[in-house]
Amino acid sequence: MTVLGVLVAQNIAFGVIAAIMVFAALRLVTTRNVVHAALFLVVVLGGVAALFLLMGAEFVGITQILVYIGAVVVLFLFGIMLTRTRIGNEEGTDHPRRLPAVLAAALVATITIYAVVTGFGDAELPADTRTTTAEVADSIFSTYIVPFEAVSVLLLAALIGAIVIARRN
Amino acid sequence: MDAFLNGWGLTLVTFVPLVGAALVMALPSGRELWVKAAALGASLVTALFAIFLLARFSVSRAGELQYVVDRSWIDVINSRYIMGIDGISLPLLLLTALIVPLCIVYSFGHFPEPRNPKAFLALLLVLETGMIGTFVAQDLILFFVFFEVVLLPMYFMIGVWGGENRRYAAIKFFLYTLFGSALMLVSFLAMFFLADGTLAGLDVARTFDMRALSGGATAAIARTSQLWIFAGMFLGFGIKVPMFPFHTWLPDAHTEAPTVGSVILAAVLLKLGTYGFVRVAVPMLPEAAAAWAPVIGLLAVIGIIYGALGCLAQRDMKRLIAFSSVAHMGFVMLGIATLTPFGINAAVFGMVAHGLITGMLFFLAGSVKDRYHTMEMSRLGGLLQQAPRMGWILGFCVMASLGLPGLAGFWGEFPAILASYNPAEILNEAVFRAYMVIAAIGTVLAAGYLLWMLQKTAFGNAREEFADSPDVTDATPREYLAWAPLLVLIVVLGFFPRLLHEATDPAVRESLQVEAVNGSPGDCLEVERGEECFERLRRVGEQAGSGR
Amino acid sequence: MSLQGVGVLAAEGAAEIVQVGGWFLSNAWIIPAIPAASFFAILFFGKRLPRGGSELGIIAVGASLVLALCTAGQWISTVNGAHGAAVEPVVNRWTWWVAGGVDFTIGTLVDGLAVALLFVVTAISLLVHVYSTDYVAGDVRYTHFFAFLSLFTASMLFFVLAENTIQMIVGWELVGVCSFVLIGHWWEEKPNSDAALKAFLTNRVGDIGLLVGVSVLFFAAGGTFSILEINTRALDGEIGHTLLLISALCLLAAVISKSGQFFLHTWLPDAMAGPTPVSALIHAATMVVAGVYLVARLYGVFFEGMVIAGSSINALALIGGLTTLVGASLAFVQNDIKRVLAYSTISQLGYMVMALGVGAWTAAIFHLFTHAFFKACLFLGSGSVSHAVHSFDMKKDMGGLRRHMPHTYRTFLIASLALAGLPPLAGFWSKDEILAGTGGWGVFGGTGGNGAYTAMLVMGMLTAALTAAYMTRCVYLTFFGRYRGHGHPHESGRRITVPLWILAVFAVGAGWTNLPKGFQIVPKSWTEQFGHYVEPVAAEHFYFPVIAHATPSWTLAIVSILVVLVGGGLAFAYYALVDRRAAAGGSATELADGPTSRWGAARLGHTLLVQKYYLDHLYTGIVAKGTAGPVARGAYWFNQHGIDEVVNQAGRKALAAGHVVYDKIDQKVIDGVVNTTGVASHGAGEELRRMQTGKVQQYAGVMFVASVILAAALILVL
Amino acid sequence: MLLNQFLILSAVLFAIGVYGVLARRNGVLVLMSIELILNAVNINLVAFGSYVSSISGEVFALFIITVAAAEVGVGLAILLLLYRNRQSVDLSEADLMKG
Repeated sequence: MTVLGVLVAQNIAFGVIAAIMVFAALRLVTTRNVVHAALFLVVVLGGVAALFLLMGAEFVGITQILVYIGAVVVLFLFGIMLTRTRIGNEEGTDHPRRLPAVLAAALVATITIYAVVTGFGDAELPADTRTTTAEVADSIFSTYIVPFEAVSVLLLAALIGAIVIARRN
Repeated sequence: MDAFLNGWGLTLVTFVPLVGAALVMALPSGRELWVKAAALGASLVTALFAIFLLARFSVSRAGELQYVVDRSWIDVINSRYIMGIDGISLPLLLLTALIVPLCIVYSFGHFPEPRNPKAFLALLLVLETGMIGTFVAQDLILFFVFFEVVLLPMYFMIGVWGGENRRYAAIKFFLYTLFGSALMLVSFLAMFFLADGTLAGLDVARTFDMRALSGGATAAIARTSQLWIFAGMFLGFGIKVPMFPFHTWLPDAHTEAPTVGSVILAAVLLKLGTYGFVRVAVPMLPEAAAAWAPVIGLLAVIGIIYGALGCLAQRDMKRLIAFSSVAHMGFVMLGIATLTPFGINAAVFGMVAHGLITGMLFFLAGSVKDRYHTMEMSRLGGLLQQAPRMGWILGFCVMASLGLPGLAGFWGEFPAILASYNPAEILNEAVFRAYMVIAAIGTVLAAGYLLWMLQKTAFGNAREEFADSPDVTDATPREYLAWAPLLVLIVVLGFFPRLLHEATDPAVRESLQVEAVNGSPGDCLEVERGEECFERLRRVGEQAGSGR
Repeated sequence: MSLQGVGVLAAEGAAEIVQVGGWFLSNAWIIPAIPAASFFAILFFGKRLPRGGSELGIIAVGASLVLALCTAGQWISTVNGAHGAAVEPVVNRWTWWVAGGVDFTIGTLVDGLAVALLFVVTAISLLVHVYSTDYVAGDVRYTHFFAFLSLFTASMLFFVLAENTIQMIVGWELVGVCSFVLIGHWWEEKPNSDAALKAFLTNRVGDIGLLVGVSVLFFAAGGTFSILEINTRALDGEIGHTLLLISALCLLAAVISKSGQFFLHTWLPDAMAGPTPVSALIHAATMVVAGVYLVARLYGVFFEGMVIAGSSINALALIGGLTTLVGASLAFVQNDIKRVLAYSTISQLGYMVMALGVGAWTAAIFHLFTHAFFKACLFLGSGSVSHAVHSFDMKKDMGGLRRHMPHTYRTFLIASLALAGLPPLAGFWSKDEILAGTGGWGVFGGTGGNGAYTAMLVMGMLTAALTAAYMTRCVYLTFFGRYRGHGHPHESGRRITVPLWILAVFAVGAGWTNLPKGFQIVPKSWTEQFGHYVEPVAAEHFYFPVIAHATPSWTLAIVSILVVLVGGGLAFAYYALVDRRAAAGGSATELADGPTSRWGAARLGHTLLVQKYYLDHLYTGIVAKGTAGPVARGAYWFNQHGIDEVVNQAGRKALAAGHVVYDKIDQKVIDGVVNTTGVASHGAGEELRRMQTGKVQQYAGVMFVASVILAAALILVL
Repeated sequence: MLLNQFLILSAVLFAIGVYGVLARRNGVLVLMSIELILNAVNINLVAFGSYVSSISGEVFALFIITVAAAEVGVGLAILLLLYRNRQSVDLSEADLMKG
């Protein structure tokens, strides 16, 4: 395939992924079934992972799948079950008045899109954006070593915190 | 001495109160006397420094900044620790340094519930630092910081020591002014990014230096952007002033605030807004100021009439005085809106006069409340009979407030009216003449509500319910001590307005006529078709910029 | 204050204009300074003095009178020395303050007009001071009363000597505030403080005109407040006619309110609530003549602005003419003796304004001069009467007092006749000069005048008849018939009667200072002395216009005397009839079958008069109550429910938003400052806790929106 | 590929997430919406990182994934506690902080 061909393929792939993601995201925030929502979340997160791969960020994409789909969504499902939310359609998942929320979201979208469009016009991504895991590792363990340690501590704290909070008495 | 003052004077006068506040808090709360002495001492030391500054202030050079300190501060954003005072700042600095000790003296006997003098006095001193800092700062970020520092102590003062509805009033005050300052900060940032400091002789393009920004650096900003930036500042300062229709926080805040809080609010805090106009908005963006001036003038005269009508509808004495501030600040804003040196001089005078007179009226209202435990005018009456000296002082202040010639109020009011007959050339004369007539009508209404208040509270026989009340006494020595300087100043400034004008006049002219690399934008105000003049300056500025 | 310059006015026609100096003329500032000083002295030390401060006031005003006399003498000798040439007024000027390129000066301006007023004010004030020592003796606020009498006098003198329009404003307002204090002297009673408020507020309404007019004149005259320069430029045609007309009309509004001219005169009768000596001072010398003086001072502006020369009607003359009639007609239905006099003052002030309006400047000032004495005499006389009968009601509590109070009666009668305008008393000469000055008297022969103001002549004549009639009624009800009050009235003491007699002497003789030119009975050098010294001689580039002088006519004089006699006679005949009926047991004050009871039209007219043309209803009921009531309440309602509701609605959402802010600041501040302030922080925390609405998502929503708006602002501006 | 297509997609997802946060009453669903927002930000970071050819964008995305995991953990723990105490995860009922 020519370079052009690659680009076309990438663009088509992006279009498909984006469409699926937006659809899933919309269903995610509108469905009345909590478990469905979790599954739509899986779709969106998967889409994001796909986008990462598309942008050449392999390691991040893989991590995304492992952590999110593998851990976070499972956590959500546990949460749904533990809180014994009814599985299936139910009332009361949404506020009765949603217009302010729509307006707020529309406002956010308008401003950000406006800013992005005026700010970056038709800037192209470089043709080859692939990065290797090794580069990521280098960066994390040299430049970003301190934030990395901090995040580790944060995770530990969150772990303990979650246990302390959720523990009976 | 001079070298010391030049290097340290302004820093000391700004931060001595803060040190005092720390000291007050460090003292054990059981020792109330120590606490009071420390607070009074700190404010007196501040006043002493202010007096030194006054004594060594060169009136003949009042147009320039004096005692300038310029140190690096936040290098990342080119914000520097710059302080300095000129003829506009000096009177306001002195006013602040005077009012705070008086407030402390006054509050000695009148700590409102829940007392706690330690916290109260500490807050008062923090407040003083904020106010003085605002008047001496010459860097926008520094200015903004001090401007905001003022909010908090005031918020707590209203929220903790206030009246029944204090919660609502405090939060309204806080949110309203914070909202304004947010927009103001955006404006400051916009100026930082858009102005070109090299036009004003700086090494760097992006700057918060107020001297540079009012000295031509803003000529690089396109007209539309200027208008937006001014609009942001207009909201920020206009809310603080407060201008109609952003005034609704004021009556609530005043009504609920403790006496001392009201006094400071009226005497100094409102001036932060008008000072902002005089110091920041107008000199930095004369072009936008000219475009906005008719709107400012309109809101000012609406405020004059509207505030007066609001007063007439009040039943609460303190709320009436609060509303009268809206009307009086309308005169100040009208003076500023004319964009002439004469009008702005009138405005500065009006600021000081209003500070003295309305501050005094709030003191009196507080003392009346201490005695009668109510502010309902229908229940008051006969003050002249029960406390004749206080009654006379009230009458005197009413007369001063309604603009009696020979007292300070008149010289803020009439010159503003006079100035609006002949605004800067760039402005529409007919519009401002209409404003003049409306403002003149406002003086009648002012006389109406003030005298009505006087009649309700001071005249007539003492009410039965208070006739034998042991609380109702004439003014106490402590009250005299707190009031006398204000009363004397009201008279002195009424007779010798030049005391103030000698300092302010050169400074006001200077602020409008700064010579920049590309000519003086202030001159364009006095040109019939000023927009073209500004445009020409901008082109010159661009050339100067590109030639670099 | 630095001395800037002395007596400088560019005099192009220097050949004709004589410049003068003289210690008293150039140091005239001392005259108001003395009573001003005495005000402070009395206020602070008065109570400790044996006579409660009154002696200080009398000494101060007496000293001012002496100085005023010396000034007058020096002025007279100067004018004599000028041999008919124009005399430059003596101007002393200091820079008061400077701002934005505008110089505010302060100084004195002494010319014939100022000198005349100085004398009137100090003389009347001195007599009133002396009189008051008896009249308000024992009053709770005796000292304050004298302090403010001093200030009142000082303010008026300051106003009279004003060199520029700013000073005039200052003096004008100070006079107003003194009248407020003095009218409301007995503020325990609500009506008194109401009257004081009304006086002050009505004056404030006119002050709009003054402030605007002065501003317009300042810029129209090229940036000067100087009275002389404004006048000179107005007369030299350097100021456009429209601007002059606008400023003249604005100033006229001020005159209307201050001098109690028609449609804003209603405060004046109410001002009778003040102590009688104050009324005398207000009506004769200080307050109300300020308006007339303003017109006379800025006559160049009015003369050109109103086109006085050569027309037959203008706003000034019309307002004055209407006022004479309105005042005189209302004086008829008053039962309160002071109110009769108050309306008579309104009517007489109307004469003065009308005279100024028709160009009879000297006649106006002359009438001001004579009127001051006989009106002061009348007021003080009425005070003496009320002192004796403890009331002001002529119908209920007076009558037949001529036997009990011979001195009061005689002086009152003399002053009444002077007011009515019978020769050879003072009022006759001045009134006649005004009537002649209208120039609308072709039928009576004679020449001169500035225009053909026939309507003004008719109004003046009518008023002359009415004046004679109501004063007859007043004198009759007070001093004739039988006594209707309680107790045994007796003559007042010397401190009251001596001033009365002095004033009565002036009421007789003041008119002789300006006998008309054609009056051949006396030597020619005796005629028009007042005008000679007071009226400036016109010159090129001068501050005073060239005005035409009417030559007096015998016919006119005789007709006016006849009119007065008819008016007075009719009233006298009516009361003679009443007297006869009263002897037969009828009412002693009115006819049972008088015209009002017989003719509906007359009754209607009577009601109209009793209701004061309903003007008070209009002002108090509709304008004042309307502003203070519905309009103010409406505005306030709008404030609370319009603007504030928007704020509150925004606030309710924003309260939540504020939370995000609060939580941050709160955390920092509580940790940093307030935690350590013990109770304070506890209280604050208590407050803050209650501010939480608890709806997390609301906070979030507002936070999103707020941050987006901030972002938008940054994006759009940058 | 245009930089903008990623940025706009991210903006849309962000806005949808905002809607979810504001409109949902069920705590679990709100948490999911927050995840949506965080992922939108991640897209942004990686896209910008590619654009300027810097590795930092990816590193930041990794950090955010980590923090998000922690957040979900703690968030769900709080919801569990809430449920245990009130038998409901309806956020509109959880207004104990109301003054």
